[in-house]
Amino acid sequence: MANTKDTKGTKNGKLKMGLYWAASCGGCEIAIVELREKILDLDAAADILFWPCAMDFKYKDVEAMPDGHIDVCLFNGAIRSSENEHLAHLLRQKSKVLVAFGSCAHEGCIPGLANLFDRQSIFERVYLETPSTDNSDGTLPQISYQMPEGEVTIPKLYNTVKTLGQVEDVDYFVPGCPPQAPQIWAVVEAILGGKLPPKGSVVGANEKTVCDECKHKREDKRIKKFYRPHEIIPDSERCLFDQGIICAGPATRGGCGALCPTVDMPCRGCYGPPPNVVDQGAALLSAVASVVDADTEEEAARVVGEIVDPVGTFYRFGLPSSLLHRSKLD
Amino acid sequence: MNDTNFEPRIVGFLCNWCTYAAADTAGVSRMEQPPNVDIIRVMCSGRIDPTFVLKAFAEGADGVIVSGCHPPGDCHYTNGNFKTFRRMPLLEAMLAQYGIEKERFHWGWISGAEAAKWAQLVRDFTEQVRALGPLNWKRELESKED
Amino acid sequence: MKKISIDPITRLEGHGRIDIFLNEEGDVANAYLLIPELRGFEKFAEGRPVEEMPRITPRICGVCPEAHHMASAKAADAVYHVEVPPAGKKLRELLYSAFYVADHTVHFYILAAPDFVLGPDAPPAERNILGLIHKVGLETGGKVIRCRGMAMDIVGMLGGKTIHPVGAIPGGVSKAINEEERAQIEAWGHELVDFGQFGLQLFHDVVLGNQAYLDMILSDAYTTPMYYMGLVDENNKVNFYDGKVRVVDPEGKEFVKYAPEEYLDVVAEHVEPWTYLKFPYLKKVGWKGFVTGKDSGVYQATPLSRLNAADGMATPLAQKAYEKFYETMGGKPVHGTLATHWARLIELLYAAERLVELATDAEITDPHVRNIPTEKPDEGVGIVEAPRGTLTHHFVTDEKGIVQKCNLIVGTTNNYAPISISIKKAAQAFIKKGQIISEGVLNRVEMAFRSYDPCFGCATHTLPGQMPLEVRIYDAGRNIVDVLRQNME
Amino acid sequence: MITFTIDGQTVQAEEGKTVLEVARREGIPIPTLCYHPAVEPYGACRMCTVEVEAHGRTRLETSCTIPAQEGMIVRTNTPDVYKARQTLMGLFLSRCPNVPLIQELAAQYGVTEPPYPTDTPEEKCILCGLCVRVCQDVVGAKALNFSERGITRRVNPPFLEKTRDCIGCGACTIVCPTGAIEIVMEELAIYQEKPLGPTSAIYVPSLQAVPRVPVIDTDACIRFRQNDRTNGSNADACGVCQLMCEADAINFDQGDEIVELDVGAIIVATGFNMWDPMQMSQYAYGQSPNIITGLEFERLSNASGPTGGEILLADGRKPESVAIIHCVGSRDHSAHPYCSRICCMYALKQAHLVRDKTGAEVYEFYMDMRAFGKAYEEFYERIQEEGVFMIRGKGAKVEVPPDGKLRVKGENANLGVMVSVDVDMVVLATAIEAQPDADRISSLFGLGRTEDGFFAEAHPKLRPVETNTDGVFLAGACQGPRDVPDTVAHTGAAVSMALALLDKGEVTISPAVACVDEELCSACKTCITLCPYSAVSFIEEDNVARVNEALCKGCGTCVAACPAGAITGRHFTDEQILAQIEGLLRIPVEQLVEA
Repeated sequence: MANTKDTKGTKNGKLKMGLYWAASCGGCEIAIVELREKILDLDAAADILFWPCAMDFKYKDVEAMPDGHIDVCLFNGAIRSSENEHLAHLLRQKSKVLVAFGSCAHEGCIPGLANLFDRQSIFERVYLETPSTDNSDGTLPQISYQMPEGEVTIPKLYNTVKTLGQVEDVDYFVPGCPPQAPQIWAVVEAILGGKLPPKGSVVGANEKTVCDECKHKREDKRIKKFYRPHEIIPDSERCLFDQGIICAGPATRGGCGALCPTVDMPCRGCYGPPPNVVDQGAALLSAVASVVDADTEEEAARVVGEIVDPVGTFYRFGLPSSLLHRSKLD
Repeated sequence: MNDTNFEPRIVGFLCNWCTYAAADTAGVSRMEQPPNVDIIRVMCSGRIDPTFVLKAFAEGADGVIVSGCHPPGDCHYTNGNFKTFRRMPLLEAMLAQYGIEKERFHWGWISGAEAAKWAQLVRDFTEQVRALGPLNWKRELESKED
Repeated sequence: MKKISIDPITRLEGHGRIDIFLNEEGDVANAYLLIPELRGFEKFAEGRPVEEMPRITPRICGVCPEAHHMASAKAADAVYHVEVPPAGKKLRELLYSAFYVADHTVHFYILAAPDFVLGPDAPPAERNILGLIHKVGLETGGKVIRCRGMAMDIVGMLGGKTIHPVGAIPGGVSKAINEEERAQIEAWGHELVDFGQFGLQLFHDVVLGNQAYLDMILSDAYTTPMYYMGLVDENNKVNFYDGKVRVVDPEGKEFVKYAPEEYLDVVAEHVEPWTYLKFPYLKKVGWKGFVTGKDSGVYQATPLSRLNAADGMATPLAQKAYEKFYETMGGKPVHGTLATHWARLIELLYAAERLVELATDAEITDPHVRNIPTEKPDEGVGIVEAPRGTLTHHFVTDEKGIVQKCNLIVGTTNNYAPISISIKKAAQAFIKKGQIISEGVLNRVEMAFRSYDPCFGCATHTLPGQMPLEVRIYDAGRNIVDVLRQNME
Repeated sequence: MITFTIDGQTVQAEEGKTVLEVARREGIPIPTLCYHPAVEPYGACRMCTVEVEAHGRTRLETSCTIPAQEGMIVRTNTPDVYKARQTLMGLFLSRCPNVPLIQELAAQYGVTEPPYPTDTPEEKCILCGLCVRVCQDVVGAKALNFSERGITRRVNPPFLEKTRDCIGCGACTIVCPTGAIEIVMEELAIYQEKPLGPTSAIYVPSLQAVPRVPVIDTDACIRFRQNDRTNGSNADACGVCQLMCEADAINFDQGDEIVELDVGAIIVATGFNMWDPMQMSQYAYGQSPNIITGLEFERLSNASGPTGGEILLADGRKPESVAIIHCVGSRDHSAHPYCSRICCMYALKQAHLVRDKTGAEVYEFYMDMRAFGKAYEEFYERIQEEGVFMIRGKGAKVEVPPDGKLRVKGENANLGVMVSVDVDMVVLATAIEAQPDADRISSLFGLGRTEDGFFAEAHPKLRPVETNTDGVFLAGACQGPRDVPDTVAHTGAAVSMALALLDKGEVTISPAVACVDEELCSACKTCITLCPYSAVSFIEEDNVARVNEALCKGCGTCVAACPAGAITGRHFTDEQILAQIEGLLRIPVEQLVEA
């Protein structure tokens, strides 16, 4: 993106842009809608070649495009199935700049918690065990199934949720679940102005963490007891973490505007790790445990033992992009 | 899993002043110990970021040892080891969620004077991990991925 | 045998695909709507603290995260046996009403209205919100964008974030509002009520004023009588946040009315091997395959079904619109699926009126918005009415409140069977003796789909959104004989 | 200044000085009985009478009361003066014929026999009133006064009864010239208290004290006691020491003072603590006054101690047999596992002292004899030659039977038999241990501690006096048990290290320190409480944490804790350590095993 000419190669000089989503909740699409009036500005500045939510486009058209035809492709959603991965490869080929847009594509997001289980156990739960399911035959979805009328196929579900970056070469990452509108607009402006940073950068977010934007007043941390959010009505003025509520803010890139703490709820880390942090969950775990006010092994073990679900807490949004990616497969 | 040829890879993160000194002494004293533990020296066990332990497993370690100075008073930096005993139980609980057997992760204290204890730990832990078989996180993920 | 594959390719790979098989005579043998993904929330909820579920389940669907947020919060309340203080309950409903306004706005103006306003014959490239704005003018377009923004700002004010809000927590909501905020919400609320009336007026002028449209709505082809489900309050009026679920039979008589914790007595789900999505049906009637009517357990849960299942609307302007609706459509129940758009606009008005009611409630600024749970957690069910259907969350926890079992019956899922049936009907109507009338197939499928407003993000717990289609028609040798494409949205 | 003459010698005096004071200062003898410099002159005994010539007139005056005047001529030894004193001494001797001081003084004036008879020849009081004045004016207790008049005049407490006003300070006995007052203790005992306490209310803590200045024991001092007893209304009682001190060095108002100094180096020499043998009941410490610790023995045998250096039992007898038990609390896993290092040698010295001063039999119960220093082994041999019984084996138990002897039981490991010895005195060579507040000192200076609780040196061989905190050095037993020669050497080393540091004028610090990337620090304050050296602090005005590199020791705790990845541990960076992990695990396992 350093070369603006590359991104403005259309006949009318407008940027050729694509928006696409794989395994995601659609919140990233709504996040684009959250640009509100600015959508019209976007429309004026860029030719949106495809936008599944609002535009018509055709799979075959994309296949028919010359390589690198799309200037910028904003790709949201994780890689959950063979089909997701296939499309990731196709769009990489057709796009000059491939952007992992939103938490799913960036780091796997909440659906990435499925990496604590495998396909089989998920199938068993969903199709066999759930109390509303009536499935005495033990029917499970099949990738290929011979119906009386013919063969019906569906894509293969992966055991492991992957990030876009784990299956394809990604140029930029836009974090957030979902990315916040002002940040999206800032990225759009950077794209339009050809002012993107070096490849591989996280854009649409800050270098500092959520704490930098958080209005709650922080003091020295000495935690004697951890509270789950429903167990305490915190002081609205003071830092939630200081009050014993685990907050991912210190280990999370800022840029969202520290929105969750505005309603006295702790950050859960959707903007992903800060620039120098290798593993967000490990960084948060280390910080949380370090400030426990316990000077004996027994006391420390007792206090940290009150923390339920460490993986689900520290890797709420980033399990697939963590060092271990998932739990052990048997 | 019980491949008799299996040689576990173990990474030990040791503090400079106590356990590393003990390991050094154990070596100099020619105490018998298997060669399966690779040591990474840090100044204090308080420097051991849980990231390192996860990284070691992710890169293929079959077991990890974290060891520092005995609390409360042994720490060369007064109370760096306090942070270790605050972090490690939580890390331990998290590794269990990842499905990593607790026998693959040892954390504790060995003073500079306890060379024999270090050698014993290396012997015992190597056998303990050997009995579990390979963890081999990377290959595990790649081979079963679909 | 021929196989016709309809690939909805909005998302390129298609998050739903339709395979239509023809018999030797060239008639439709069967049609399958395939949902190609699953994310497994039911499984990975296990081990999570139940109070975090209101922050986890919204990722089932980013289009209606507020519905999942509320359903999980209500289920977690039930798990902890904690009573939400009145102000807490009202703030939740206030947020939820604002969300309804925003969501219905998106679906009517951005997805459905282009068809009506621009006309079904307009070029697909213009049949989108931008095209709509060009057509109706920046002022009206701006009004839509502004009013949706207002509603979203209320969600953000109460829930922290506009998408995936976080404010609901077992026992209530995390933060009270002050008078300044209340006054702002009230001011916006009045504007949204006007906006709701504007929508109905637009529908009246453009759709009802056009006999062709009206005939289409009332036509047999779009009429599929079945059971209708919807949440009602104690007066059997439509309610989105709280109450009991009422089901009426194809004749409009009450079939069952159940409290959330009784859902397993009423609803069951059927599994097919060729799709990742399950098919809910009424347990007492039973799964009879892809057929509708009184003897089939297939039901729908849509704005139309909610109106059919209720005795009226709880706010005055919406009640008037409700009465006019049934008067125009020839009495209850209405089976015409295309009438769902009208029903949606009535709901939008109701949501805006309810929003103002709540914003002017004396209790709404009460600082007591939360009770800290004290009871031992065990099991709970939470039901809200999501825009695309009744949403049920069911958690079983251990004594620490850690989820052990989770079951979810999600909005669009309810309508999976009706949609499938509509597709088959469409295929049968327009594919005869090997003659494929492409426009007809596409239009019928599109219309059927759009009225249900399917959101397969919800349905598969994977992916949301609306489904543009690509229809692939295969001959017996599985060679593509034709490809029909049309963007659904 | 006033100039006048005494006995023809020209002298100078400050205004207000009495003739007696000037004469005493000049070394001119004038006898006195009722004079005491701490008490206002009273002129009662009149022995200080001198001849004064002033303004052309000559007369006899009491020199203790007459102030020096310009040009006056004083003569202390004229015939008239002699005669006056002779008369006085005759009268005193008649009253108190058996008081040695009076007898001597009377003899100086030629009076050898009392001129007048007396019915009470045992009388010692000359009614000078010094005691009354001391008690009233100095001590402020007002427990003594005169009663009656004329020949029946006497000194006594009010109503001749025991009085609570008397605080037992003994000031009256000290000032009484004739020894007429005696303090009667209710119980007499030499060893009522352990012979370690100070012997007066103002004392030099030890002969080796540095600086060698006295301190006031405010619990014993009359002034402080009166102040406490009267709730402050008698705040200036006594003060004799102040009055007497020519250097004017005594200041009662001096309190504890916190002095803040900016220094370039600190030597920690906080010493050691004696392990309390009460913790091990088998030694019966506290059950008999004759079971004492080695340190108490030192006090007992000290020439400035309570017995003047005599080694006595509690009842004042000399011991006939003494047992010295080594390793009490040392080399013992139920107390301190380490060797206290100094005990063997002092125990041998104490054996020598006992043999030398009392001739008593000495039994040394020892586990190993650690005579490690220069000439120590020779000393050990000498003690053996002095006839000390050396029993190799730990003294296991001390019993206190009712007959007054103490019984020490133990094993003689050389002979392989159990032994039991009855002795008069048991000396316990108790362990020395780290000071009880060593943890506070350790966190104050950022010092590490070894397992034994003593402060850790930077390197056991190569940096024996340095610590992990630059500029802080260790001296003496705070680092570990050591005897005097070793302490002197260790301290010398610490001092020279400190001087070397100061002389250089700058410090070199390790580059392996933490540093904060202020572009990334987001002010979460996670790190602030973690640093044991307070090297990380929060800078409010810049809203970032910052590391003081001079204080940082590079442990990396804050680096591992920083959730923002904003702190780098130089030379042990995340990148370096992660690269090490990758590098290690890239080696195929086969190569590893081959190697």
